[in-house]
Amino acid sequence: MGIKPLEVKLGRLSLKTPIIMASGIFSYGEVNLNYIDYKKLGAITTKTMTFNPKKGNPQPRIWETPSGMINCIGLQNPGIKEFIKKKLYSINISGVKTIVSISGENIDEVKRITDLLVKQGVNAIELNLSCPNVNRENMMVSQSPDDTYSFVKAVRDIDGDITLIAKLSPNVTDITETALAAEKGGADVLNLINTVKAVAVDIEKKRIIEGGLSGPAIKPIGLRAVFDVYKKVQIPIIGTGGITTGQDALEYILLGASALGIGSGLFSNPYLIDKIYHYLIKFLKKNNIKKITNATGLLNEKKYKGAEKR
Amino acid sequence: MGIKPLEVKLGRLSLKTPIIMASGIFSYGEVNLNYIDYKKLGAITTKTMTFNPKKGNPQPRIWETPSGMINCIGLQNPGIKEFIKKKLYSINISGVKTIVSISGENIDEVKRITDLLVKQGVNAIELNLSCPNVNRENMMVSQSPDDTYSFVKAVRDIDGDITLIAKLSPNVTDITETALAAEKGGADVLNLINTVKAVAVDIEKKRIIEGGLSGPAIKPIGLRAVFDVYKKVQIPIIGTGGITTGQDALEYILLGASALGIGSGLFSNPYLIDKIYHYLIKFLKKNNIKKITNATGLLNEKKYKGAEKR
Amino acid sequence: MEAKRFKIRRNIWLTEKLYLLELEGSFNQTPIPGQFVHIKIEPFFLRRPFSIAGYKDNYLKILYRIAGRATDILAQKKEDELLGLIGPSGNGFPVNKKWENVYLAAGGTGIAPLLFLAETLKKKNCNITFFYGARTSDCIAFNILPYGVNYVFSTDDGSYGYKGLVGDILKRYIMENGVPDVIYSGGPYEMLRKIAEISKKYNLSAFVSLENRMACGVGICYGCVTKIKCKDGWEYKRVCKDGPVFNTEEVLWE
Amino acid sequence: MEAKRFKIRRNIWLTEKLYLLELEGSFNQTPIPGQFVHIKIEPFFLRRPFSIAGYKDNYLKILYRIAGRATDILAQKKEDELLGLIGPSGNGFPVNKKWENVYLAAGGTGIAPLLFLAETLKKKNCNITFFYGARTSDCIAFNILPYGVNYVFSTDDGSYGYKGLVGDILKRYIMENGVPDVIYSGGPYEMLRKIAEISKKYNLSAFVSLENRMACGVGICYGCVTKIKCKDGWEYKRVCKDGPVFNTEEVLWE
Ligand SMILES: Cc1cc2nc3c(=O)[nH]c(=O)nc-3n(C[C@H](O)[C@H](O)[C@H](O)COP(=O)(O)OP(=O)(O)OC[C@H]3O[C@@H](n4cnc5c(N)ncnc54)[C@H](O)[C@@H]3O)c2cc1C
Ligand SMILES: Cc1cc2nc3c(=O)[nH]c(=O)nc-3n(C[C@H](O)[C@H](O)[C@H](O)COP(=O)(O)OP(=O)(O)OC[C@H]3O[C@@H](n4cnc5c(N)ncnc54)[C@H](O)[C@@H]3O)c2cc1C
Ligand SMILES: Cc1cc2nc3c(=O)[nH]c(=O)nc-3n(C[C@H](O)[C@H](O)[C@H](O)COP(=O)(O)O)c2cc1C
Ligand SMILES: Cc1cc2nc3c(=O)[nH]c(=O)nc-3n(C[C@H](O)[C@H](O)[C@H](O)COP(=O)(O)O)c2cc1C
Ligand code: FES
Ligand code: FES
Repeated sequence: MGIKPLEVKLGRLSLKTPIIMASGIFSYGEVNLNYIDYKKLGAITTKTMTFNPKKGNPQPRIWETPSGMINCIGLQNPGIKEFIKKKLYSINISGVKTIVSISGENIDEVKRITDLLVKQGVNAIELNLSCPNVNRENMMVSQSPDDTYSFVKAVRDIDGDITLIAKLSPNVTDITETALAAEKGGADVLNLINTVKAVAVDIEKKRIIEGGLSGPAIKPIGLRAVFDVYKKVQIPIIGTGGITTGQDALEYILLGASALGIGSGLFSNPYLIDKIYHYLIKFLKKNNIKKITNATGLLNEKKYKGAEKR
Repeated sequence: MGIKPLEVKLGRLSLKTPIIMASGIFSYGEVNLNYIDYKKLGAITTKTMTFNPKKGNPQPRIWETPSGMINCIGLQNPGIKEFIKKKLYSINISGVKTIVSISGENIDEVKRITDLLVKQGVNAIELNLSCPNVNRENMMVSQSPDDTYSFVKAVRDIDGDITLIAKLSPNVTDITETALAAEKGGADVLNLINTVKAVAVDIEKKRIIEGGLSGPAIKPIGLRAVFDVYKKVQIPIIGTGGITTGQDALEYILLGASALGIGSGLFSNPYLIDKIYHYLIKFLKKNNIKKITNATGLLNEKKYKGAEKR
Repeated sequence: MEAKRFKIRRNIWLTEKLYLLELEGSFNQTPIPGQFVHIKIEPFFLRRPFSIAGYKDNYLKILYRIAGRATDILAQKKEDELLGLIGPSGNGFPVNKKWENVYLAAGGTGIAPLLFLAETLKKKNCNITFFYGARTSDCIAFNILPYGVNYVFSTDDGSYGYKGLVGDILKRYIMENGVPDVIYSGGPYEMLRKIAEISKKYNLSAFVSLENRMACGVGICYGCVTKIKCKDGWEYKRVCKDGPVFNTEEVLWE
Repeated sequence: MEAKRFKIRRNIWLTEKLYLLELEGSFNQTPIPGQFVHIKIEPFFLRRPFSIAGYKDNYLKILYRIAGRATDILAQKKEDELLGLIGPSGNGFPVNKKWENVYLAAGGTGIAPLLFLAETLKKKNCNITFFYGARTSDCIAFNILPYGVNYVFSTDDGSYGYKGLVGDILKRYIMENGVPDVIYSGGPYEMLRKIAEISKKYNLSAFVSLENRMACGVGICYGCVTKIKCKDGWEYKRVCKDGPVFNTEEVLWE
């Protein structure tokens, strides 16, 4: 068959392209959007599931900010059992892998969810350790290296074969610490970054919107996380945060990402998947690079041909 | 004389308006820009000074990002002695207070700088505990509550009368911890936030720009810092980060800022000081509020008349 | 759901802050009244939703008010410029052959989807009474109102038609003229709530078009939800996908 | 330094990616050749610096190339639109009554400040030889070149004038025709470095206009610095304030 230039492996998961729908921005893949070319998509991450159903937060859940947006959806979801009954088997897009995103307030909850999913034959789980909207008073799991380690390890211990992705918050003093903890706990893949904690003010209605910042505004923050973590870990990284063009995607790859999480950029540009796909193909051709995996980290490792010294 | 509606007090420093030029974006106030109406400006913060001269970083030092910019000036400055000889006394704009921003790699350095400045009669010092560009390998002082405390205390111990401002980095797991440490160390005022650590990629020249993110993109991050810290501390806060309109300024105030740091927004809009000044005056009139100090924290404390419940 | 570029044919000022945007282009799936399009207005990150106010082959009509930053920029757009649209989105107003006597109740730009609906209902020879409320007479764009319809105007200040709120006028009208088979409504939340109360009181079918801030506009982000009654109380449903049109009975009014 | 709005009088395509922007407006302080303006081009956060290519009462000329995103948008601007300018900024080219025989050496858009300079020097009756290098003949905008000047054209591909780099052509010209009193130059860094080498070799006065990414553009942020020799080696000086024109001798070429 020859080389498939955009194919990537994340743990035991083979994706035909490195382009992944990030969690929370594509529901469960059940909405049919005929402007999306699924042939160019590697995987869909589901909205984060919790054990019990969650109603989510009141309005407003969305606030636009300069080159970005704040969301405080509050993990609205039907709970894992309803998800398995009604949603899991309807996610069935030919050639597109499904990653089930899960989250729990304690290790027990996360274990129970994993148990149920593993029994259903789910083979890729993303552990959302960083949702900033729920339990506002408490810290997020991925704000502590110890908690990060224990949560990841708990899931890993249940099943050694699933591809386990740990998704981390950027709201930490040093993200390489939580990244190393997740790796040590047995994560196969890291996803960097989740939204950045933020507040907006609705001057007109005199209210405050607390939530997570996403979009182009946070790209420099996501890039930095990948840049720093790539130097320290051995496992692959999904780069997420502010990707709205093919060039953004390439920037993440050159700094160390093996795959790309497409988040709110999809709302802005419905053809984003195509755009990234063609940009990456063109980049490989132009630079005579055989596979996108060969481009990962090129700039970080200063191995990029023609890279300027400083 | 009647009430001066925009007058604020920061420690022992009285400012005729809450509008302050943030450190690093106005040099030492020596460049004469005749489009700036100094009557509307409360204070100028100097570029951060170190003990020894610093050449600063190589090019590129500036990179535009979506609704923002990354800078890596690298604290270029002539050193404190040259500063005192050549610059300090040239900063002399009628009615505009001067805040001298200083930074040091260790407590000793910071003490020696403070000593020299106090001898010159300087009465307001901003301790930049958060510059992300120098000593890249190490942590920033304000990434550790303990260090934050010791640095602030060292300066405070030299002189109890100067107005001491501690400027903190947002690159922490919990900024209320460093804020409380600074308050405990004796800071009279907090300045939130400095730039957010970030990386950009110059695809064309195949190089990486590491530096600090500023501009509208980080406003939701700065607002959140003020929102969180205001609940915990007793001392006034200078809100800094992404202010480019009068409304931005008001948002900071309503969440808890007593004064406003104008940073890179000035590059974008030369009339920003005027704009903020008039917006705030109009806001006070319209809402029948006597003094801007009465507006500080209104939304945070849910005391704002007509504020929507959620 | 399609994502396409439409070309601006006309973008004209009507009255006060109200504009009419006429676009050239078409969707494969013919839109129905009550559906909306999600428009990209540079440089804003998020799209902006607007009801379809009229649709024919290669022609789409939007009625909009300058409400803030993006609509302000939209008003400056010129002929021949291209706009990226996602649509037709949402469910649209349900219609029923049996409903012959129809009341439409519009407040402000909430009139937009009802203009499209009126055209459709006229073809079905419905008997339409159109309640249209605005702030003042200056805010009413007379030239966009369809012919062959019975109008009941009202303004907040009484400068045109009745003085008062649409809901109150409608209620009085019902008391004097009897109930319709159905009420369709679009406008401010408070007005729609009033319509819900009236429909409940008279046991009428009534449908309202809700508005909420949106991110995706196609049902995948759960940003635009509103409280809808269900067997165990209420749940958050998506305005963009499960709506924007809801039966007034379903909505948990707040 | 002033901050003002100028109105676009004309914004026309010249050749290849080159445009001429003519603005209506004036500064209180009359700009001198070599100075630049810092232009706000929405929606970009940072302004963009452009050399003043000509200035008369109520008239300011910019010559620009579509180099990226902001200049791309600038090229779409229409007559009567307003642009926010900060300027006139920087130091400008030093001139000296004694310098009569003058060489101007331009590469690409580096010609912009030299066009303004040529006008000034012509008034002083200097003897001007204008070296102008471009990629191909298609990139040369003949209609903006001043009269009464001796031209030496060159292109990378030899499609017009000499084939080769401006620096090499200039060097050969000096060998054949002798040295001038001064060289003024604007263009790519590598070209300016060559000019510096030539001026050193022949012990000539030479001034170059440097370019760097800018944030403030008025000397307050230290973002645009370049290495300038000083007594204890070198120091970073601001292109926007201490420059953009530097004596080739001062610059520490990298
Ligand atoms: C399904 C739907 C259909 C709509 N149809 C029309 C229409 O036909 N004509 C029309 O003029 N407007 C319509 N709107 C409202 C329109 O989307 C907003 O006026 C517009 O998004 C404002 O954008 P802005 O940037 O100009 O305002 P902003 O600066 O963002 O905000 C200004 C004001 O608009 C309100 N607003 C912002 N976004 C929304 C939103 N998504 N929904 C409701 N209010 C919002 C804000 O609360 C604020 O009061 C519709 C909204 C929805 C959800
Ligand atoms: C003092 C000075 C005078 C200038 N005069 C002119 C002029 O008269 N005519 C003209 O066409 N251009 C001039 N330039 C260059 C002009 O500023 C850039 O081409 C412009 O900023 C590019 O903006 P962009 O968004 O289109 O490109 P971007 O998308 O930002 O970048 C495209 C390319 O432009 C380069 N670039 C970006 N910013 C600058 C900058 N500040 N300086 C130099 N290169 C930059 C980038 O490295 C990249 O190669 C001048 C620059 C300076 C510093
Ligand atoms: C509306 C919305 C909902 C989200 N929900 C989730 C979620 O349920 N779980 C999760 O791990 N991340 C969630 N995210 C975060 C995204 O997956 C992504 O990490 C983040 O938005 C940054 O990427 P972006 O800048 O491309 O949007 C959500 C983001 C948005 C905008
Ligand atoms: C070019 C530049 C230089 C800066 N230099 C300093 C500095 O020397 N010391 C400091 O404390 N902050 C410095 N800052 C940070 C600003 O003072 C401010 O905290 C930050 O830019 C956020 O505000 P803004 O978004 O309004 O720019 C600098 C910022 C910029 C853009
Ligand atoms: S806006 Fe995304 S679900 Fe409605
Ligand atoms: S651009 Fe700020 S000093 Fe030159």
